[in-house]
Amino acid sequence: MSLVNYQTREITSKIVYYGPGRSGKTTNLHTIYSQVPDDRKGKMVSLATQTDRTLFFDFLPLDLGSISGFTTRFQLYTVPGQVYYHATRKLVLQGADGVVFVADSQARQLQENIESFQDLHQNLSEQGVEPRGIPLVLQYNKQDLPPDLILTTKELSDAINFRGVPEFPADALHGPGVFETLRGISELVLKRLSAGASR
Amino acid sequence: MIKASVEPWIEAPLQQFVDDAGVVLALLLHPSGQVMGQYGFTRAMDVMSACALAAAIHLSSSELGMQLEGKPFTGLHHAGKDRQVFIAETETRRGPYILLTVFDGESSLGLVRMFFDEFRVNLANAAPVPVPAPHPMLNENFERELNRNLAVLFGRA
Amino acid sequence: MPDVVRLWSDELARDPSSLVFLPLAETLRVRGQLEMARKVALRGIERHPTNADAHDQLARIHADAGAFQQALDEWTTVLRLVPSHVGAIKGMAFVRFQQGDRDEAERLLIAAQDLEVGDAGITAAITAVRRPGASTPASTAQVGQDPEPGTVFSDLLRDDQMAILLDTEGLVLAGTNTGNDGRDVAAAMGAALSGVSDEAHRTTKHLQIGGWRAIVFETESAIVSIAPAPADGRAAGGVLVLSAPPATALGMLRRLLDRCVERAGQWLAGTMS
Amino acid sequence: MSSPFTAILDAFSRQRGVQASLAVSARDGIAIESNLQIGQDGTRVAALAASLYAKARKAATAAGLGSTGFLQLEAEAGRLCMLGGDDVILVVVGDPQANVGLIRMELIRAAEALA
Repeated sequence: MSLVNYQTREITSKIVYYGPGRSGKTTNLHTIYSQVPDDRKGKMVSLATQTDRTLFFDFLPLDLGSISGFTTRFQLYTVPGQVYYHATRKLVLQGADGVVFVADSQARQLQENIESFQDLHQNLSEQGVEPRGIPLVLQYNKQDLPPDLILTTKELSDAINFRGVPEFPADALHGPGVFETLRGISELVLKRLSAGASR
Repeated sequence: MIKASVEPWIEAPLQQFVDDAGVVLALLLHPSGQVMGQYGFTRAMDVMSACALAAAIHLSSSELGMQLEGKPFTGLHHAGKDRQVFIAETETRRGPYILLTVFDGESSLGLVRMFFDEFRVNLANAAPVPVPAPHPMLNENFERELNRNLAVLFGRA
Repeated sequence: MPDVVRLWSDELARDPSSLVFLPLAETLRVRGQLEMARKVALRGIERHPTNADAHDQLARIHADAGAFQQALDEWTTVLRLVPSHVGAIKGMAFVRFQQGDRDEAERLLIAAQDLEVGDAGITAAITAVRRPGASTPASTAQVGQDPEPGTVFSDLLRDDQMAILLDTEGLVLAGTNTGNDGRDVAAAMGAALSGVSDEAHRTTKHLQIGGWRAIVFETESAIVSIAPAPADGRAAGGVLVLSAPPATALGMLRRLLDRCVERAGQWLAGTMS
Repeated sequence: MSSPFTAILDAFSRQRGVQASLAVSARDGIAIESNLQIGQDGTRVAALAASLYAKARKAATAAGLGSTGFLQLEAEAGRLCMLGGDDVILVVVGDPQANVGLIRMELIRAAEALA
């Protein structure tokens, strides 16, 4: 549910980074946080366990500046990836305007990726959201790992991207692909908002 | 100090609550964590963080209530040394909203609860029948503007 | 005390629809900055054309500036919006009195008294207009100049009793209060105690027990009693504070409070003999 | 089950013109125990009375008058009388005809008993 304030001409949208545990969702936010100047971001809030695994969510408010005369802000959330945080994932997903699915490119994580993607679809459906309607992009993270450990973009695409949504190879830890992913989801969310298809 | 609301009908009940209860901060948010109206914050970014956390606290305490009592807890009070926080849900024909308010020794939990009860009624009465919101007309070049803004944001311009 | 004019001006700049223009215009009026007060009130009316208090505010500014016909026009608008607006009726009475039309002034004051029974200020004003040869005060800002503000309550009080009249911002209008060291502590006491009246107002409003008449509280070193100030003129929204030694009988203190309020009304109306 | 306040509040309720008597948490403004006639809203009385008393205490301290004891708020259609300390405030709601002198004496006696 993007909020549009016509009085002050502001748009605020919620984007959720979703994916299996340790796929790099929080790393995406950290990388964004480290690259954006202070006056364009809020405090990054991380509700994490002692071992730094996301317990509830990470949250980063981001000011994208003026677009078509609207001050545009994005609220970036991550969900906890571990399977047992199912209820929390559902809560964080509520009211999302767009989803970035962060897949772990390691070959041995393929099954977790598929299950998490199915979990996303199920949670959206349970919230009355048509999974095929919501803006979604895929990020294949950890592409910097040795080739023998990871699947290629093509292989991952064949396994997960049956909807044919925009997809981005990435190395979230070092930066490549993070910006492109955010740009991809931003475009889809704003395009949908402009077309009036927002819930 | 920012006093703002996303929709005009929220302003009067929220302002009245702030005036009556004498609270320091007040924030009305959608359960998804989006700010609907606020009083007392100075930075839009702080508002968003507060909303995200308030929504999370509310949702998780609701869930906890479901697990312990079979029904959601509807209000939460946290007493700090100098400041106290009260979070509670209120229903309107536009759907549920959450009020987060922070108060100090100038007010009290009793006053906040009492005026929250009035706020619920005032907000419900003020809420217009939902109509499909007009969508913002982004111009044809919005993608170019977005790309330029993001490039500036990431130091790539 | 912070400069309220600057605070309110900033607030108005941030939120042009704020009702803060009302106290801002009033403060400017009291300070004699009538042109600025008029502009603020007019801008407020543009945004809140059906707000009776905004028109009342503008009327008082006109009256202070001697623009009596414009003041009457504004107060007529107020009464169209809120027929029982006592402030407007009293204001019109003031203007009629200024214009020498004592009969009309008295008629209006009696109408105001019917709406606000027991208002000492109105009673005092009626007495004033009925008095043969009563001089007309030159403006609402100039009433109550005589006697010296510090001595307004002197003849009512014993040496160990003190009374002060405070305006809506807690500033002392009349009376003195001397501390143990002989210094006048009225201003400090006024600033500290005036907030209690806001609390009293809120309490009676939300308990629906009518307007508040008095607060009396006992402290270690004094019994303090507070009553609403007469509702017209500079003291509107302010309070009268009376303090007496701890042993004072509450009933006696209460009656003395009433007499001080009545005296304040006379002083504000410029009718103290 | 009776608390330390039960007998005290009962005694107030027997007085002519008394419509409610409450023991209120001074910090929270929430009623600990109350004795209310029909139509009296204990939640409101507790919140507002505690706030008024707190304000008066602060003002008295700021004005250099020391600690605060009995307080009465007189309104057109009723009156509130109260007395308390850091933890508990005893509040009595009376109609305009209630005998304030008696209520005051009873409040002072009750506060001493609780102390």
